[in-house]
Amino acid sequence: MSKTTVAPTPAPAPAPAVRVSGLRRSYGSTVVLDNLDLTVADGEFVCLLGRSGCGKTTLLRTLAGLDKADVGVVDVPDRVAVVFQEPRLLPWKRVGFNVRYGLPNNRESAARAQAALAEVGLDTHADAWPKSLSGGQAQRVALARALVREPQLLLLDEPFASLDALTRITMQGLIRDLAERHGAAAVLVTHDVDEAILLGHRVLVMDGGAFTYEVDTSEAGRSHRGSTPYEALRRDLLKHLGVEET
Amino acid sequence: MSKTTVAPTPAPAPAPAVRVSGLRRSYGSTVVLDNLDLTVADGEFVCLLGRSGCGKTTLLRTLAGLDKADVGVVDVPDRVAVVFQEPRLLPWKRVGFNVRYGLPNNRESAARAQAALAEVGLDTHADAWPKSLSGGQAQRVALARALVREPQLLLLDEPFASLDALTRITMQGLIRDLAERHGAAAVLVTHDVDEAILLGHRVLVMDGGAFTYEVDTSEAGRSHRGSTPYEALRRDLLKHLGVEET
Amino acid sequence: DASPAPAPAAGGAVDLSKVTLNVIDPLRLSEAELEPAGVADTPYKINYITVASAAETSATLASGKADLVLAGDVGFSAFAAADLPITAIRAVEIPRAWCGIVVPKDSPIRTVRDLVGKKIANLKSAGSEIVAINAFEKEGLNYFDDAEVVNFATVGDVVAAYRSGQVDAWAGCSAPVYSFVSSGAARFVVDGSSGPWRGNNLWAGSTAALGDPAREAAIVDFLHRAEAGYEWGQNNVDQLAEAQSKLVGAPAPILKALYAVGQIKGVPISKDVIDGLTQTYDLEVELGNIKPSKKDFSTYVTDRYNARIDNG
Amino acid sequence: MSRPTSPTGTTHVSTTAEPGPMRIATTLRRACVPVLLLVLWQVLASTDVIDERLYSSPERIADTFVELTRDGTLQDNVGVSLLRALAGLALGAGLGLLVGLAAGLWRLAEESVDLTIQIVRTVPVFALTGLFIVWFGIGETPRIVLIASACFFPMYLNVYSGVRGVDRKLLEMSDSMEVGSLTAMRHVLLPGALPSALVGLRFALAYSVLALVIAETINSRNGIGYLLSSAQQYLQTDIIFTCVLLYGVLGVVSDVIVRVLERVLLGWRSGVEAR
Amino acid sequence: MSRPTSPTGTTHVSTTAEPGPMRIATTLRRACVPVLLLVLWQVLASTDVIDERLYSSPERIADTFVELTRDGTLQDNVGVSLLRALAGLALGAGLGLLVGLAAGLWRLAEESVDLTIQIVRTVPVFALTGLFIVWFGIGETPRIVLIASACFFPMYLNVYSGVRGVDRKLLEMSDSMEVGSLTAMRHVLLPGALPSALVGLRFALAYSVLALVIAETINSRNGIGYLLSSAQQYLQTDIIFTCVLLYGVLGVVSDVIVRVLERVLLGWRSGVEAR
Ligand SMILES: Nc1ncnc2c1ncn2[C@@H]1O[C@H](COP(=O)(O)OP(=O)(O)OP(=O)(O)O)[C@@H](O)[C@H]1O
Ligand SMILES: Nc1ncnc2c1ncn2[C@@H]1O[C@H](COP(=O)(O)OP(=O)(O)OP(=O)(O)O)[C@@H](O)[C@H]1O
Ligand SMILES: [Mg+2]
Ligand SMILES: [Mg+2]
Repeated sequence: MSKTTVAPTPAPAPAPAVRVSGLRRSYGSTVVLDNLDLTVADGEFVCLLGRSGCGKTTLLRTLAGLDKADVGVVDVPDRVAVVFQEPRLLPWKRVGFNVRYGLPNNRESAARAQAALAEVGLDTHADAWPKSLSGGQAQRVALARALVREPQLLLLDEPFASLDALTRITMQGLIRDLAERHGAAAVLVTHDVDEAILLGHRVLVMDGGAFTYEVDTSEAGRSHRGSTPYEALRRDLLKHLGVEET
Repeated sequence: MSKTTVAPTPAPAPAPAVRVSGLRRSYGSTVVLDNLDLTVADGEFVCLLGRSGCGKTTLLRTLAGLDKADVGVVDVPDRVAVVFQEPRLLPWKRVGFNVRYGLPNNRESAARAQAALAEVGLDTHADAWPKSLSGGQAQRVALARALVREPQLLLLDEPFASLDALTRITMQGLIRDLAERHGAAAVLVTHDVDEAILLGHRVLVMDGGAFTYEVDTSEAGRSHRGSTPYEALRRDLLKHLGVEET
Repeated sequence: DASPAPAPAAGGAVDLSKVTLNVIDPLRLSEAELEPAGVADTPYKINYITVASAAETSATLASGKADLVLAGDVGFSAFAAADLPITAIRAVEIPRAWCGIVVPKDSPIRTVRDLVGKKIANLKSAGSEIVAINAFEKEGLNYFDDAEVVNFATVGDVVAAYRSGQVDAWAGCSAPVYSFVSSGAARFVVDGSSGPWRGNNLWAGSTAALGDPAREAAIVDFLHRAEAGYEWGQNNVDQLAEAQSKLVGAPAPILKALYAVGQIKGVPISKDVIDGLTQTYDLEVELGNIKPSKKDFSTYVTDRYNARIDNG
Repeated sequence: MSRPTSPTGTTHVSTTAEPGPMRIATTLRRACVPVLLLVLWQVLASTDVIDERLYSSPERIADTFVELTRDGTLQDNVGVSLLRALAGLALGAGLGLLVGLAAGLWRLAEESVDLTIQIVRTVPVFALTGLFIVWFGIGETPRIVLIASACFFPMYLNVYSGVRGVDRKLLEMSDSMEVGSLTAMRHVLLPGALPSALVGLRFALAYSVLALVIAETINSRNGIGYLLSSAQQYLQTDIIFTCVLLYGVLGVVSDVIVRVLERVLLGWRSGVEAR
Repeated sequence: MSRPTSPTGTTHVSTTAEPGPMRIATTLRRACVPVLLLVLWQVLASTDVIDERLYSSPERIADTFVELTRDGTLQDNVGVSLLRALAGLALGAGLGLLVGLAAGLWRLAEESVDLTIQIVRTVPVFALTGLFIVWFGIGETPRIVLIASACFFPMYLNVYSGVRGVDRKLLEMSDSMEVGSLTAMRHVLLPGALPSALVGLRFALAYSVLALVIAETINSRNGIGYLLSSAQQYLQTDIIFTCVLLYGVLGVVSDVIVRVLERVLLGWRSGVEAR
């Protein structure tokens, strides 16, 4: 947790938002992250794909400063917004408060929270208890909570997993807008290859605690489903995830 | 909750596994399920699609006997297995115990639990605490807990939401096998149209507390992705979910 | 006041071997004395019961778990007022100088008049309270109005208040007071020897026990022995102090100082005894501590055992 | 625990919306046992099965109650006692809440105070009134401190355990937002520890009145505790039982207070209802 | 609560794996305050700042302790007291656990017993030893019943509240499996209520020894409570404080017992550690 001025780097003009080097994390004898390096540029949107249990959440938690690395240097901006794999709403606070939690307690925050709720389609639920929300609604509230912040880094752990197709598209748009509006870097974990291609400037595949494949998707994201380059990229990624389509 | 011998039905040869009629459920003034009818035949696999918050989970809970209908008749078999939208593992019991929870406490149960864990790829985690599992791993344990039972009705609420592509394919296979092996009826809630087509004999789209669209997919499931009938069906369903692909 | 009830058959006619006499003796003097006095070879068993408060004593009596109890005059008044099924059959005289008001050695307070407006630590319903009331009255004063009486429920609290200088004086009795007086840390302003208070303790038998010839005989026999014990104690103060000290936990030197002041001895129920007792009873009623029983107080005392106890 | 089953399956039929919780019926059912016990007591006393001198009886208690109320004894004593109890409660439970929160939150705080508290907790302070007198004199202070000391421990222990039991995931969420520790305390830890704190409050409420019996032996001339202990000294059974019944009433009142607090503060936790 | 930050962002550098929890250092830190208090006490007494007759001193207590141990007084009294406490604890806490579970589980049970318990809970039983004598005689029974009655309430209340706080989602899961109510009780409710039950146990442990002070006034000639109350009657300050210290030791012992139980039974809840 100590702060250091790491040995002078041959600094590239825009300092990267995230710089991880030699990161190692193990639980007992199980090594989850093994000498992992990652650099995310300012404004870059990185998507992480990987098998269940391969360490994606662990990496995100380390970036968020919630888990300590065993070995390694982790360098992140100050203002980070996290969307966890579960909604993590305060059950004793109403939805509206959950969204503006942590913001200064004033009119503006309340208005922003209300606006964010409207964006995720839950403006009528501001006064509901979290317990009364459906799974997808709770996830959207967690998204709204990230939206009202102005993070330099967005960490998203499967934020759209329990959303239907239409809502998912809307939410994806909101997140992409948020990242672009603030020039924030983003790391998104997903199991949906299409989503990764659509949102990410870069897609990384994790396996065995390290990145095994990396692909630039800033072009492909703009081509549409069914087009040949898109489908090739998709197949390629799926292959690296162990799925061969017939 | 009272048991009744409902007015003599003009009984069709195989009694349906699930018969819901005139089901109505509201929270306060919000009507979630509105005069809903549903019949699921023995051995039939029904998939539910629908917008976030449209009442899918509420319907499943009612089928499971966990929620009471305001009005209506709900008729289900005795042995029901539920996979909830969250894993719902007992945090104070190890993974192995969680899987065999509720089974008679003997060697055979333990062996079956271990086998089910192996099927979901977690045989090495039998002695782990639920807290130490990743999101997807916990979900797989919940699946294993359903697998060791011999239900007449399987209720699955987005059971594959946080699984990667490969694991998801394996799990889908396991569930389909389970349903077929016991001739169990199944109701599966999902947001993945492909999954619905693949697994379901029939796909229902819910909206505004009622079914708005119903399609037989027993044929389409066997055709493969990219084929014209498959893509047509897919587009059709997506359209009913509000998504028009360009 | 002699009760006309016919005395039941006395002496050898009853079988005492099956009797267990349940005795509440707070000072545990009999326990300490019977053995060394050589009168412990009772033909019946004795079961000494120790209880902490008046409420516990009364519960034990009322539920028939005790046959004989030694109580102070104030305590007995309360028992009578509560109409417990008991009768006092013998008195025990204790040195009246045991109770009084003490002040620190170097205190300017010399007389009762000096106590006016002063804080006096008071243990409720102890003999010392009566001594204090009487002493003030003698001076034409009222204890509760003219002094600032500070009430406590336990001796420990009284001593804490006294020692830490929260009060100017202390109205108390027996060992606690004498531990200060004999060490020179306190002196008496007034003690009970000057007042009308008699300060007798009373042996009271339960109606049930007195109605049962065997237990009645045992009670009579026990009291006779107890008085032999007192007599032995008068002549063997050092030995008594050691033995009692072991039983009740009070330091032996203090007990010796106590017995140096005067002696404990049994006395038959007499008009004097009854008058003294009635005085205390009336005072407690007047103070509002007890509500008088519907029955005449004298019915709770009888002198019909005087001779039998004297003769053993 | 299990749904009704039949060989042919389970059928749930619902025809009308369930009526709202029948508060009055519930209250009646709750009051059933205490009322029955009172009746039984009276019957046993009236038929001389139990000795009224030892056990009093509801009738005699009622008489005493009326009598003591008519001459103002009861009102005076209960009033002054309640003020004392309240002062001690505020002091003790407030401190217990703060220290419990601190110990639950910061390892350093826990390590410095917890063991000391665990030690002091087992010491029979109620038997050490002398020390209170020495330290705090013979005025109102020792009484209130004694009551406070009785209220402190249940609050501390329950709050501490409540804080430790707060879902760590929520704390992480809060941490990741870089909110100050005060905010986290107010919105995450305090509400999370609230169910436990309310249990602590239940105890503290009871102890604040129970401690009166001890506290009001110190230079006291009034109060329900004083009334009880002097009634005991003079074996006034009816007054003793009147005090006991009064304590029972205070028990009901404190139960109602906590229930209302629960309904207001734990509204979000509607899952707590029994089946 | 917040991570170190800098204008240029946050850097976490880790070079070696964190060493395991340093148990010994922690224990030392914990013992710090009590030991310091003891030292302070001794210093104040030695320098005559406080009056040894009122406050005793660690040295005098140690002397008394050695003396009482040498003549066997202490061993005898503590031994018999612990047996009594244990018997009362088993009875009271066991019953509290069962009734608390029942009330938490079944609405009917709750409705029939809860109010009565809330009423009785506020009644100062410790001041009603007379009743115990009337009901249970003057043997060992009233003492043990009195101790049990002190242990019952904290256990009941905490278990009841613990059961109510068990995650309803887990109960639903259990229900959906049609397991029997015994199974659900054993594997869902009991473990879920365990953190609360352990708080209840903490109280019950303390009360079982505290109640000795009262219980051992009933026709008792031995036990630590008897020792304390008779020392009080005759103002033997050193013995009083020796008893107090003994109670402190019992406090430490019961703390250790519950901590060990927590480590064993709540191993799954590693999230409870303070930061
Ligand atoms: N507290 C813990 N103790 C022990 N092992 C743990 C702990 N937390 C995580 N693990 C293990 O670390 C591995 C990585 O977990 P992680 O949550 O990072 O996976 P993930 O990639 O996010 O998986 P998923 O897609 O299923 O969410 C898993 O095998 C998991 O069992
Ligand atoms: N306890 C409750 N109190 C009030 N409203 C509730 C409660 N539970 C659910 N609802 C409401 O009922 C509606 C349906 O909820 P349900 O959980 O069935 O949705 P769902 O179709 O499963 O959605 P999702 O796909 O997001 O899980 C939602 O609008 C939700 O807000
Ligand atoms: Mg994960
Ligand atoms: Mg749902």
